[in-house]
Amino acid sequence: MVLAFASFREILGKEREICLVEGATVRDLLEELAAARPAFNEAAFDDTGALRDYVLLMVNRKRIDPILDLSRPLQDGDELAIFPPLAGG
Amino acid sequence: MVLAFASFREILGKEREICLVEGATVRDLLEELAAARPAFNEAAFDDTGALRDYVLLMVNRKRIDPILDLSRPLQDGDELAIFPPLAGG
Amino acid sequence: MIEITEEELSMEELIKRARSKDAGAMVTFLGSVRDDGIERLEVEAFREAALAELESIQREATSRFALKAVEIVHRTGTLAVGESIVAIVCSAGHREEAFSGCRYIIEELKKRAPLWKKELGERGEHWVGQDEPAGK
Amino acid sequence: MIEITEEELSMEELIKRARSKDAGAMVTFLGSVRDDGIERLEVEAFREAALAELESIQREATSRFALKAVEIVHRTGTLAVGESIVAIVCSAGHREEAFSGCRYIIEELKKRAPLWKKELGERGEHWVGQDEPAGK
Repeated sequence: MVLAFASFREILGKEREICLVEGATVRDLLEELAAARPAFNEAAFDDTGALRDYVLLMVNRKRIDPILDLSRPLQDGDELAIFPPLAGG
Repeated sequence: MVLAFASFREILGKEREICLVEGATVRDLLEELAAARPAFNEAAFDDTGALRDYVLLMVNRKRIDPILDLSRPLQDGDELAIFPPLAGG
Repeated sequence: MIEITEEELSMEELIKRARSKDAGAMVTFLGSVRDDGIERLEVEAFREAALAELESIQREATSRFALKAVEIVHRTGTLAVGESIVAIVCSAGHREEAFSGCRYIIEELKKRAPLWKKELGERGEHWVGQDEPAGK
Repeated sequence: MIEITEEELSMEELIKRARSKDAGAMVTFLGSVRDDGIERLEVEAFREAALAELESIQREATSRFALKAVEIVHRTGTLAVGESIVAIVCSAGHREEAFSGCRYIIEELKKRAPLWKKELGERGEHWVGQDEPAGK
């Protein structure tokens, strides 16, 4: 299950189920979304294919590191949340 | 006019008019009150005749220094307020 | 608005008065009689001098922290445990100023406003802040 | 109590809930939509994650500042200028803890709670805190 919030909800919709091959990682899922939605590709990745700074991620409601944890494999039933920085000040 | 608050009100009453000779100072007025009311004498002055630390004074609603300003002469119509430390913490 | 009153105070009313469209943040302080083994509190004010001092404090806080509105109410008279003693409401553009303004006002009020509290309970009577009993 | 709600919030109600006889001090924070050339604000929450984060923040503040009670309400949905967005009420034995606890909660909420705000007005739309428009 992918949940998207704020500007990413506007691109991806609030939630969607995605079927992945076994062993697929967070990065695989993000690239699948980018392939399906050019607007998400542009919003989430820079020209070199690196994830932009303002893409924040949670797996099962725990923040993950958008650099170190991209290679984390996803399990059946995992919930990935994609969102921009919090409202802040 | 003498106004007294809190513990000093309990001894002196809330307000009273006092007639003083011309040129009388704040100290003269306090001593007059002490002479009339032994409880005030005990509350306001220590054994050496010095004003106790917790006697605070205002003349015409302005704080005066209980050491330096005791020699200040009072004018007709002046209002002296006598009170203990403020409620604080 | 600044008030010294025997009446109960309404936070809702104070908050309503302090609201404005340019105030993004409002901080309030409410002090109440704490159950410290006392039965009630008597609050006494040198009313005219206290109002003047609270007005000075309000002016200082307003200019120092760019406050949009300040409300201060202090009660006098006999108050039971749990009853409100003092309420302060500060509104400002942002939360930093609203917090600092509200804190400044309560600290200065405690230091400077001619107000006294007598605690009454099983252990007897006691004027708060006065260590040596005056003439007792 | 912690709430994320589309409904209007009542400070009076929150203050009533946070009152207790051992709480001598209560500090509240109320954040509202500021008239910054915007017409309205849309607030979106990742509701379950935000509730869990607010509960963590509440627990941290309660133990760090010995708070007696904490109330947090955050609104979501479309809010007009002047409407309340978030209310926090902290009670404690003394004012130092009540101020520090309330300040801690609003700062951590802003940093950590998954909540987003979109400003809408004459100048268009803008997600607060996001400098680069995502895909626009």
